[in-house]
Amino acid sequence: MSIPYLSIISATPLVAAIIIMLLPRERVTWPRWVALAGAAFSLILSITVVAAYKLAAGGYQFLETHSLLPSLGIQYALGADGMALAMVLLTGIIIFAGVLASWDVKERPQEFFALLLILVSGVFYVFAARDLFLFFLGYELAVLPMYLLIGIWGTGKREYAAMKLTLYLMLGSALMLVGILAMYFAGGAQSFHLDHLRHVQYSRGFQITFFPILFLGFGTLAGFWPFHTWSPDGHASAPTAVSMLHAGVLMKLGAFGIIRIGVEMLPIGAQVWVPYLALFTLVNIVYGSLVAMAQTDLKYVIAYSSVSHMGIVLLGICTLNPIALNGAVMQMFSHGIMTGLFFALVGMVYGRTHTRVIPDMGGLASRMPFLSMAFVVGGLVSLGLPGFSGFVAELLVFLGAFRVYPLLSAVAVTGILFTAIYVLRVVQKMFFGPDKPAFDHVGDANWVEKSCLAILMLVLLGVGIYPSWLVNLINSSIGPLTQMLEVVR
Amino acid sequence: MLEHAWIIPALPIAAAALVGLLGRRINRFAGWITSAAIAGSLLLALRLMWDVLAHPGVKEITLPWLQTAGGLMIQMGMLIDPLSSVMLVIVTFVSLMVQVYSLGYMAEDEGIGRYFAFLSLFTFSMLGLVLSNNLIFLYMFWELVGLSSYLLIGFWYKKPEAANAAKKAFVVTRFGDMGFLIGILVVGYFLNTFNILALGDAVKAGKLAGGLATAVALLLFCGAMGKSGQFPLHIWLPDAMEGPTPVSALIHAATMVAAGVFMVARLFPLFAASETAMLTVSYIGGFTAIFAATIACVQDDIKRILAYSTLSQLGYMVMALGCGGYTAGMFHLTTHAAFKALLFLAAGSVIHAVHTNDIWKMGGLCRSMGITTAVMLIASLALAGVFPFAGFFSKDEVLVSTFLAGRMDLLFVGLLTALLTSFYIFRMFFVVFAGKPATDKHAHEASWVMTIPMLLLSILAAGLGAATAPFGHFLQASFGAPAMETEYHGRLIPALATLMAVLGFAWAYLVYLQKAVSASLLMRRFLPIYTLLKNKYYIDEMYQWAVQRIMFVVSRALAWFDRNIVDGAVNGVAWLCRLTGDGLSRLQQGRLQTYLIMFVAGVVIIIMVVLASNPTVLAWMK
Amino acid sequence: MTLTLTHYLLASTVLFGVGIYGAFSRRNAIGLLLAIELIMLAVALNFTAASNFLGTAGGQVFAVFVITVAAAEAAVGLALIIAIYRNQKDVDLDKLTLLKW
Amino acid sequence: MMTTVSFYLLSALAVVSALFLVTTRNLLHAVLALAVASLAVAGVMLTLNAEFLALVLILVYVGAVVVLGVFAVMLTGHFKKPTLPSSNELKIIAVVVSLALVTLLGGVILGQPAVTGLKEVSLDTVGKLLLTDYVLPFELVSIVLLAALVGSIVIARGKED
Repeated sequence: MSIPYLSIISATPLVAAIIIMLLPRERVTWPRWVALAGAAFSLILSITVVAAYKLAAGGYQFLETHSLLPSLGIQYALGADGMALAMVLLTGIIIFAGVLASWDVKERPQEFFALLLILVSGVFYVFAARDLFLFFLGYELAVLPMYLLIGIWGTGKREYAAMKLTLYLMLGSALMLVGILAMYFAGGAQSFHLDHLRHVQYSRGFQITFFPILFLGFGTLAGFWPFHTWSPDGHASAPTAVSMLHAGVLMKLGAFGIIRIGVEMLPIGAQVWVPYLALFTLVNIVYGSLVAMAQTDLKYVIAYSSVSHMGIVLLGICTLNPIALNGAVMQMFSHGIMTGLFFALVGMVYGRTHTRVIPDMGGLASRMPFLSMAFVVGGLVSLGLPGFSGFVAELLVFLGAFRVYPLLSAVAVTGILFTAIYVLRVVQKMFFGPDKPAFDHVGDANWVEKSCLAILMLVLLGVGIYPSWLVNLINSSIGPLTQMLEVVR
Repeated sequence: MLEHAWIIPALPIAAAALVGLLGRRINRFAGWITSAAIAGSLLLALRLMWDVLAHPGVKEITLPWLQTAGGLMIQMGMLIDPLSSVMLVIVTFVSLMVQVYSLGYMAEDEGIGRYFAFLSLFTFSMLGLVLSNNLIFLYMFWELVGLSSYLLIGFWYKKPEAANAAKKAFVVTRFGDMGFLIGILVVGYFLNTFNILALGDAVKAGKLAGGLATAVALLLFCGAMGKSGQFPLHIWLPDAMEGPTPVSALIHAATMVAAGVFMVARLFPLFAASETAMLTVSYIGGFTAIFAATIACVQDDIKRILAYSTLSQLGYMVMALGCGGYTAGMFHLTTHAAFKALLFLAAGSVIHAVHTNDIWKMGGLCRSMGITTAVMLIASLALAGVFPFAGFFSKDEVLVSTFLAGRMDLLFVGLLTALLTSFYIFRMFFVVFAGKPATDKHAHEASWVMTIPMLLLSILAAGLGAATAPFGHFLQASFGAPAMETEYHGRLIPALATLMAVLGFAWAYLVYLQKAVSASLLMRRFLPIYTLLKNKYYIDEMYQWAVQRIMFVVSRALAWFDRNIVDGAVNGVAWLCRLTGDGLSRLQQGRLQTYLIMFVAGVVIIIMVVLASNPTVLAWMK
Repeated sequence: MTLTLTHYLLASTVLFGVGIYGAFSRRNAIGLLLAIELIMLAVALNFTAASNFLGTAGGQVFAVFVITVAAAEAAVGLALIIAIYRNQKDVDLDKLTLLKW
Repeated sequence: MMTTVSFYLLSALAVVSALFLVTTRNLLHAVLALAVASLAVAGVMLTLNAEFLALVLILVYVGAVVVLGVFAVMLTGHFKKPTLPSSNELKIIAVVVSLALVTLLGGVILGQPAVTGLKEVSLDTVGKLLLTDYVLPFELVSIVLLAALVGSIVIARGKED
């Protein structure tokens, strides 16, 4: 009897959430310790499964299957391949850092951490699910706590943002559900299991009809232009850890879904549609970075930069080229960590300066050297500096994309330049320049914050310098996928 | 030794990491640690060069780095050949000089630990770039060089000008890098390899020809234009003077700007494959050379004069490369590294003493700063290309290469630039060191940590010329001797170059030392030209305009579009839903009988549907 | 020409329709109530006719129920009208529109 | 023959008085029209040989409902000023919908095979059924009646204080 790693990883946050809700209310510091313990446990197990994954064998490992609703063919089926494991690891890292970043939540910490952990549990289930129903269930579990988290602990126009974000994501999940049910019924309505559905020979017309529906459904979550506007408002209003999780992990859910369900299940539809969709991803990249340039609210800058970076992920997917697909998943990982770092930093800077308006800041580098350094690191990853993970990811995407859409990729490269411009402008305006008397009394990060940031930075650096360990993992699932695409073609 | 070449870049980065991590606690020792590391690198680099000299040829050491499905394979590797071994020595030597010099120059700065960490990072990046055996790693270190320059130029980040200059340097070079990256993508797509040697073979096999070759070469050259400050991407270099002066020395001599020239040299086969590309490269180089030289003639800031001088000399190198003068370009790079580093260090010493950059506020410093004056004179003579200083030989080689390539127009440009070079450097020299002191403040000679590097460099600036012939032969081993360069033994070109140098010197002497010709009179006579030059041909303003009026306007327009049209559509849909809801709720008007009618009408409709689906019921009607 | 069930059913249908019309259109709440009584009346007639033509007593039983419910409804309805009248001083249905959006 | 004629006459009377009921402006007249219609329907029931039901109808409708109606009209004071228009602005729609309903139902009724010949349904059977098969609905109806009784008192009485 092998250890059901994936079940434990996914259920741990849920269990921790329940424990947190059972804690005595007057113990306000207990919830965060329980949350940290849960997150750490998940993280350690995530690292363990990544290490335990047999690269040579490839395919799905750590399989678990139990019947849930036999009459509808719903199973509790978990299993992970290289790509899923990369995402599980990403989630583990982000929630751990996220708990650290929200160490000082004062308002209803019990509910906050519980909801946060429930959300993460849903995310884990999505990444590990081998059953479409479970996948969808996990997805909804991940999206719904978001509403409360933003609505209650958010800032600014939080009700508006929470409503917008939730409705938007519900729209996405409605489209997704249509696609999922169509696949289920076209597959004979026997099973939601992905292995079953993968062997259904969907007709060409079916694939062409439902691929765009699935793509849009998932794409909405991934910030696909023009369905991205929930992201700036949502991220700007969300509390730190939620922004981290949302931009860091939830947006990746969308991209993951496109690959796992869209491309893998409906390869013909994908091949027909991607040339058109690729054009939109170009808009994502260039437009996102140009819009980010004009923002004055720090969180909006980062939110739009996410739109731009997710454009690179989507571009990589839309090539259906093995190199670019590897790059896309790498970018999912890299951007997840990077944007987690960014939002954590924004939260910490905001907690000190009480402003997010970039022109109001300045000269912070001498007041908070560590935070500034971390921000510069984040910025450098964002603009694709070699030595950090973002470069590897973007390089792979562009290398692959160039083979499929040379002109389009050449234009997309300009996005990197614009990214450099806005990142450096932000860094300059926030951290450089003469000291401002308004910030005379702000201090640098404390040890909790430092450890949160340090973890994220080390991951970025580690992947950037020696990307092979991660790329090999991802490649073990992209390789077979693209072989299958070749056969279908 | 060859297998252990990786230690050369590893030492500086290890030192940088150590100093960076330990932070302010070891501020006092930071410079010594990094200097020691780089001294180690220098020794190893010399040893390596010795080995390469003993066994000429090309060695490659590779390690797998990244591999994916779809046949992508990127290796981490070192390419050790004469070219890289020479560059290693140049880079480590100049870096060491700059580091030691900085021990004195930056002694009182509170961020000194950070400074030395960045400096070592810079050296590391450049060493990595030099050693790279493939385009991807070349690009990676290329970007790291850009990052290091960003960090160092913006070292005094509290100065808004410094922060701006750093950003400008990064963005402008990145603009060029974009072309570079696209070039790499094109190369990877068509030749399916990134390995530099393999690329050379592929080009020889004729896999790259015609328009494609031109496109590749020009795209790659974009990167070099950015880093080596070729027109029109030169605008960052003068601004980069906002950084500490030793950093300028490093940037201008051995690291940043040398990267572009090095890259062209490294990828020479790719460039040589296209006649058009070579022509373009040489003309851009020639234009930059004379363009920057004219600007340098009217600047007041000592560092800016040197900065434009660097631009001009880089133009020389690029021009030579474009004319097929591969060794000429590299040799000029080498000598230039020596005398330009010296010029900057000497300038730094001056600035350190008088606390101003304005040459008109200096003057008469030769009395108080003997060593500085001496080394500055040597460096100036070398820059002007006076026999027997190093610059004479290398400049001569450059001019010869244009001649051999049959580009008389470029030869003419080169000679004219030599005249201007001589003029502006002696203008600076006379104004700063000769004449009466402009202020009462008494300037002191710098401490020994600053003078010793200058003296060492001045030996090179004076004597490197002797290495001309062996240097050429040594370098030809890389790429198996480009056939373009044949020997030239004429006397005409050296004579003309010397004449130009002397003319320039005489002009500066007459105007600024003898005051035989009034400088202000000249200025008034040629006021429009003077204004144009003074404002650097308004290039910065044009960029400013383009950025402000085009990019930011587009950006703001898009932001508006996003908020109001795209998001407006979203909110519009929400509004529409609400409106529909409101409209439909009007039906709920509270009047009982309306509901009743609706209800019965519904019943009627249901009955109709039932009947329609069950036609036998109404069959009697027919 | 003998009477058939159809005749009775048609008669009750017409009566029913008139009652429906009344329920739709009377402005006065009392009028509405009376119209509803009319509908009940038609239904009772319907049941009775069916019962007596088909020979099953169940129809008559239901007619009894209908009449009973009609009486109960009249009582409650009219009580409501009086209550409303006391509050609003009016039983015009067009003005009794409190239960809206 | 006698029954046929009386059926036609009575049902015509019922319909006419019903129409009068729904159109008259005077509520008192409307209540009286309900009484007439009830009596007419009771007459029609007599032609069906359903004497018991006819009597119950008269008892309940004319005796109770109509009286209640009169009370209501009196209490709300609508007998003296029949100024209100009898129908609202939905009249036309109301006509259309109710005509459609009648047409459809009539169509269905006409489509069914004609059933002739009255059967004897004795009061005896009805009574037995009420206390055997239908005892539960019967009791429920009595509860409804009780509830209505109590309810209408409570509602109509209003709050004392």
